[in-house]
Amino acid sequence: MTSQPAPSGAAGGNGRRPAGHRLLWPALVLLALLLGNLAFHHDFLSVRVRDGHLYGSLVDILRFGAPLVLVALGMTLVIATRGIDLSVGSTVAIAGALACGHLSTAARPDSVATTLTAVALALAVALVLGLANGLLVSGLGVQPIVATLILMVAGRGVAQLITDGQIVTVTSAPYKTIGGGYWLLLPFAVLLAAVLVALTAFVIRRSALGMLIESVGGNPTAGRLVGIRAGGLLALVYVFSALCAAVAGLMISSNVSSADGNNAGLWIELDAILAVVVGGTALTGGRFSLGGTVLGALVIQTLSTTVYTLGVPPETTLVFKAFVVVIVCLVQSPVFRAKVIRRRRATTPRPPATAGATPQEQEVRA
Amino acid sequence: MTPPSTAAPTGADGPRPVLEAHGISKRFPGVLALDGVALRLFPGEVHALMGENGAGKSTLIKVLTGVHPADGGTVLVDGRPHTFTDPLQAQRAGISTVYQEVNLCPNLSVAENILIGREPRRFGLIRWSEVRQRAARLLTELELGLDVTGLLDAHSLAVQQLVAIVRAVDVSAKVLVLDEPTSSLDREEVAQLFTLVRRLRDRGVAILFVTHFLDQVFDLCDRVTVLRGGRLEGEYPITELTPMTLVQRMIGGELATLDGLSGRGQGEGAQRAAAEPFLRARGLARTGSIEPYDLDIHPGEVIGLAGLLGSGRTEAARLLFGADSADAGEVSVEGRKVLLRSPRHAIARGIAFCSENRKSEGLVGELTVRENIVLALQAARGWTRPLTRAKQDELARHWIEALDIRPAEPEAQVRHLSGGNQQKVLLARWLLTEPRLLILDEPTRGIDIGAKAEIQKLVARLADEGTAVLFISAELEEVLRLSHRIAVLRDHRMVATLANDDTVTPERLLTTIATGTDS
Amino acid sequence: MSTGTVNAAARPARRVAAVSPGTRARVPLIVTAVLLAVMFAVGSVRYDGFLSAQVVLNLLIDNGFLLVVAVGATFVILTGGIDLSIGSMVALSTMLTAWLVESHGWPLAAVIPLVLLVGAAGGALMGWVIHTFEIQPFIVTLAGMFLARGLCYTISTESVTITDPATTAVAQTRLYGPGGLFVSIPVLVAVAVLLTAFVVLHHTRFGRNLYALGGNESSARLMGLPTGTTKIAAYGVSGLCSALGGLLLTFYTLSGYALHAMGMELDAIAATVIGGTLLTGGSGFVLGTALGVLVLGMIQTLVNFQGTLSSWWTRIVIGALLLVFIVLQRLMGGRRHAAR
Amino acid sequence: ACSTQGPASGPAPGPASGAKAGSGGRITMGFAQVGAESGWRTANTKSVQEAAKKAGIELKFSDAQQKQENQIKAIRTFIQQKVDVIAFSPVVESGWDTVLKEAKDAGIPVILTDRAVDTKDTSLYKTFLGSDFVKEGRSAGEWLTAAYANQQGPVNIVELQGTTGSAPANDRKAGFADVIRGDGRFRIVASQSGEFTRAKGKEVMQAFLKSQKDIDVLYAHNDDMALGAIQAIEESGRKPGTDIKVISVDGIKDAFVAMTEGKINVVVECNPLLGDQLMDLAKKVVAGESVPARVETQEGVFPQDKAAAALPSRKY
Ligand SMILES: Nc1ncnc2c1ncn2[C@@H]1O[C@H](COP(=O)(O)OP(=O)(O)OP(=O)(O)O)[C@@H](O)[C@H]1O
Ligand SMILES: Nc1ncnc2c1ncn2[C@@H]1O[C@H](COP(=O)(O)OP(=O)(O)OP(=O)(O)O)[C@@H](O)[C@H]1O
Ligand SMILES: [Mg+2]
Ligand SMILES: [Mg+2]
Repeated sequence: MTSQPAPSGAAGGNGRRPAGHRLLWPALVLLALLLGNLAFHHDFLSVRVRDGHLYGSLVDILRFGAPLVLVALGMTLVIATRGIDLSVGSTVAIAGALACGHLSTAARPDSVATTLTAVALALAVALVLGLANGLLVSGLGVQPIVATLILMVAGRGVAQLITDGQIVTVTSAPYKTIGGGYWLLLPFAVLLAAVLVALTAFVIRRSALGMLIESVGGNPTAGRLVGIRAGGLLALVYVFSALCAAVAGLMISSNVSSADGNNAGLWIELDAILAVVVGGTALTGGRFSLGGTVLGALVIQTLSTTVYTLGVPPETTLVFKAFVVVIVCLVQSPVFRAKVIRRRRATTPRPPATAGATPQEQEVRA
Repeated sequence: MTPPSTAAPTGADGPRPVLEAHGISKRFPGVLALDGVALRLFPGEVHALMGENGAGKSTLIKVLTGVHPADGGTVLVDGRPHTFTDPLQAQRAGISTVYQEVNLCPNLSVAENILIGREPRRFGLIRWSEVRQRAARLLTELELGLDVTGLLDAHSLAVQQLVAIVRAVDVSAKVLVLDEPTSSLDREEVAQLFTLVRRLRDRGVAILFVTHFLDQVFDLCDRVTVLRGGRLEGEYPITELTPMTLVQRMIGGELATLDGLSGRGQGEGAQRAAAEPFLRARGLARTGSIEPYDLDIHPGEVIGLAGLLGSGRTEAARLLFGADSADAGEVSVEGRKVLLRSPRHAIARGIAFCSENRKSEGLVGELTVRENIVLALQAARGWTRPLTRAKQDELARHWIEALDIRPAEPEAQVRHLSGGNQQKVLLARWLLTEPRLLILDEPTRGIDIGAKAEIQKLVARLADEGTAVLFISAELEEVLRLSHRIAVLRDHRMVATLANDDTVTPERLLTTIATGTDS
Repeated sequence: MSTGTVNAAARPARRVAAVSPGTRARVPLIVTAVLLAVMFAVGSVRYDGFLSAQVVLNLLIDNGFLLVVAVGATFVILTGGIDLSIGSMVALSTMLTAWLVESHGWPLAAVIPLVLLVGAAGGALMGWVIHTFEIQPFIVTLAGMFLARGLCYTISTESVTITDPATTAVAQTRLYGPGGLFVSIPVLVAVAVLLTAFVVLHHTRFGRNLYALGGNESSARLMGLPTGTTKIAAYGVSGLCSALGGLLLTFYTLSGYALHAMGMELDAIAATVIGGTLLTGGSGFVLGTALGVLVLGMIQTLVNFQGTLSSWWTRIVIGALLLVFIVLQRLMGGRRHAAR
Repeated sequence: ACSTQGPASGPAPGPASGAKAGSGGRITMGFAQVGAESGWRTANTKSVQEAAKKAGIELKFSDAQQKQENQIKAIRTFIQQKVDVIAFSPVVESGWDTVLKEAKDAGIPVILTDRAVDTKDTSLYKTFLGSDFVKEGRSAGEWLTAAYANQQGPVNIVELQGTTGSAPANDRKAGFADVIRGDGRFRIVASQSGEFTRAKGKEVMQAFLKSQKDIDVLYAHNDDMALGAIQAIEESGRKPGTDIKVISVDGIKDAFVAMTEGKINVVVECNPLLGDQLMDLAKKVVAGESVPARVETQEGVFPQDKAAAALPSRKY
């Protein structure tokens, strides 16, 4: 599974195009995982049309990965500002609970209007939650991990308070569409996530937001001295993260037509952070890559699907995941690659004096 | 002025070099930073390493001391080949280094920064009282009376630089490498440093010294190695060079002269001061950092801030930019009272501040040169009004050319630039915001002589076009040459404001700085 | 350059602020301690049986293992890293201990060093990978987290009860003091660990190197400090503390179980950060970590004494108390150490 | 001075037995719940709270959020508060000796609910009230063997396990496996953890449906996973209950609804409503009366045909 297929085209060249280079390794990892599956199940990559929509493992990966992609999207921006948002899991639960709570008590849960109200309600509350996080971090200067830990703990309680600790089941066709429906052959959730990612990327890179966020994350003091309104920017990323989480929460609850205050989005923050990191964004803030994050999220979802498809017993699932994660991060490490290459080359001449821990900066960010 | 001729002979039968390097090459992606460079250091000599910004001086030092692996070449210490892969190994082999940017830990105390890694211990436990005493003693060698238990962070860059030097000097080393140690020191500190360096030289230590100040080279050094564009230009005994020939070796051509700039204050200054001030500060103060001061800055006027290291120049300037908030006094801009609560407010009123500390307060290392250049302008416009990529490229290219930033690659990461070029990027950032008042804190720090002249001319031109400039520099000559008026600070108090006319000589200025009164 | 006219003695050392920097840095610590006392006072007024020394001691008895692992987390966080494998490592050492003692009849005296070794080696291995291949600690320790938890399952998915008399004796020994107050042996271990950590962090070169590394890694390297070994050792210490915490938890529950200590890494990190350590590294006190652990424990105790909260209100109240605490801590402690 | 054995001094609590109903004869009960990890658990909590109110018992409730440490802490605070009786649903079977001994020393009787604890010293608790997860697994298996009594093999079964390592998952798996082991026709072709949730149940089932050619039976360790899996089956174009038989455990209302729609074939009940029984026991225990060492809750097996009749009376 670690065999790296030859990079298509000249993408693996001299690394002059930064963005392309950074996406290369997560993409290769994803490809390797998919091919690994193919080895075990020959129709793993096959996609058929059934009942007027696409059907197949790839579609599943995209569909179940969509919420993770969204949460990771918001997380990327937060991490770019040197922050971290632990509360996304709770926000996922709250959003689902609110929407389902509203639908289950509404007179006509099947109407589009009611569904839209439910969605709006969830998003509005998420906005408030994000703002609360943002204010704690930027206004009071609380360390992001504690600030969001508060909501992480309390939020799940709130979600359960809304659902009264029960699983709220709803029957609403329009609502079901968000996470479980199809549109133009494709799962609606996938389209929604794709649109949101594209929109975010467009806004971030076309406006100056991306640059300002990277400056604030890369060197906060410098950011202040050039007059960036860091407070507003911080609040904005936490609000965005919460909104992304809320949409993800709607997808998750819609997919199973029910809201589970306790389990919805459990540990999704860890997966999201992992996706961001696998995608090549450093937890220390600064430069971020939205494309990398999307790939990272898909890698993680593919990994779960692989576990189910290969029939890895539940007791060894974690060991299996651990090995994959180790391999993924080794392959992604430029230093590791450099050392492996050097070792291979070193077979002819005498081995050079140990290269030690030389900062291969030029390759990390080249 | 002529140093005692302890210079090592270069003959074959002379003493063996303590450090010798041959054919050193180092390639970074896109740049061949070093191309077959050689260097010899003899015991008991002070050896200058000269070259323009980006010539490869710092890279050579980093390769020699194991920070970067070399792509080719050999390093001999005491005649035996060595390959360092870690600064620690170089240190153990007797090479002690002060790197160009201050590389200390801001979160530790001054004493710790000096002694960490070799603290005196008993039963494995650090003896803190001895650490403090030893650190204080070492600092007094440079006549620096600091509270050694305070965090390093609280001190100005110049003080940090001195601390770094003290740290390096304390190691009983065979080789001491100093990469632009004097870039933000004033005369007094430089003189003290030189005394120390001479003492070490007389003890037989080999000293490698990088600077852009020619007079310092002729004052202190015995031999010179000149780099140009990553190649070795040559190695000369100092006696064979004149300042003019040295510069020619460095840049490979003639230097544009600075004549015509000097003495600009006369007459004209008074005229400019008569106009309505752009900025008026009254009783501006901040407890613990600067006592109340008054200052008027007129459009088209250059005001120099003079003072000793730590006299409060930076801190006075930061108040005008809202970088620190004042706790007394008031500021009015163009006659209207304003509250400078944050840099944003100041920028909105046309004030720009170019920090002395480019590494921690200025540049965003991970971003590109282009992004760093347009950052302030973009921040002022807000995120909703982005500069188009084409516009950014245009601005970046313009300023790269105007300030001769090398490599002339807008997409290079700024942290990979040489120190002097980074400084130029920072300048470009603020110049392009077209400020009404430009505060320059040590703008020529680490910049080579050619570029320094360019920047001084630029400041003069800006003033002629009506920009007010507040100019802070540790180099008195520079302040005298550019300013219309000079405000003198001493001990965190503004003690005098002099109109820069014929009567202001360096001696008079020095006396004012030293005594706090204008005689 | 011979104008040495200015006498440096004319520039005496200035005091920047009225209080010394050392004191200023400890203000958050003092604030935290005061708030903790206030919480205890409020509890005493509100609840019967709260105002007793045993409540305080129970805080130690019930949180001793958390204290130990949080101390380990402090080492790593001071370097600017993070260790997510803590909880799983704790679970793994409960499992290993129970399995070796119960199923293989190993003597406890042999198992303890082995488990500690496994923890320290595991931590050091992660540190080595992080350092050598320059991979972000988050992923490496996450892999460690998966691996350790996975190994638990491969040992057994069921919990293993310990009936071994030696272990039981250690676990159930109560050290009685005056007034019928008691503590358990793990409490003493935890306090000893805390004091050792304090000495190591503040009075040894290793400890200071940790701070330097967290302050600025590349500077630390250029200063000629052994950054590699320091980093590896920091993760080693964290692993060791996790293993020790696991042993204490084993005594606490007299069992090994794969699902033990779920999410304990978050508790440990939270305690560290609440105690005033910056997640970005280079600044913090291990004694603050101890206070952080006590704060978390105190909140739990208050909620337990309240006894009328439904499950979700429990969570909300814990969150709310945390919020109040953090906000007060910030407001009273000043904003000098603003989050970065 | 410290002594290492026994309570040497101080206010030693009274003897272990005898009614000492607190002020005004009102009994105080400390109840340490596992958490609120599922609808089932919430129903269980509600039942206890309501029954306590009805029985006039003052309830000190604590939620451990699925952590044994928290439960132990809660029991310690109950002891500190000198409650009359302690009841709790252990998160895990092992590791209770120390704290239960403390309770015993303090003279507070203990009742276990829902799950038993693994201890040699049965004097540490008065009685156990709850269900038997292994038996539930067996019931599920027995229903399966009966349903396929006259049919040819092989019967391909996929299993959705609960949270790996949790007691219900371990026991329901073991009980089920025990019964079908003897019969060569039954083969468990895939078995994964669905973590007791609908979302995971659906996700895992999706993958099963793609990786397994033939699936005849789905055995889910709880209703939520079964309900999620049903959606996946429907989306794949197959009919749950017909094309793939569905066996589930717990008996929540949604599962009964699904059964009436023919989507689930059988539900093995696991009854969370043991509040009244618990209060009765508590009163007896506090009064010093003798109680049986083990009280099982009333639970049934509901095949499809009984679902419609039972649905209106489902309370959770
Ligand atoms: N880590 C790096 N990655 C890429 N390029 C680098 C790196 N470090 C240095 N360079 C390049 O190498 C060249 C030499 O830089 P160096 O810092 O040695 O110059 P210098 O002579 O010290 O200049 P200055 O006087 O400005 O300090 C420059 O072109 C610089 O951009
Ligand atoms: N000799 C000294 N003794 C004690 N503290 C000093 C000394 N020099 C500087 N400091 C401290 O450094 C801090 C920074 O001073 P400031 O930035 O105003 O200096 P400056 O006038 O800009 O000089 P420079 O930038 O050359 O250091 C001051 O708060 C001061 O306390
Ligand atoms: Mg340089
Ligand atoms: Mg200054």
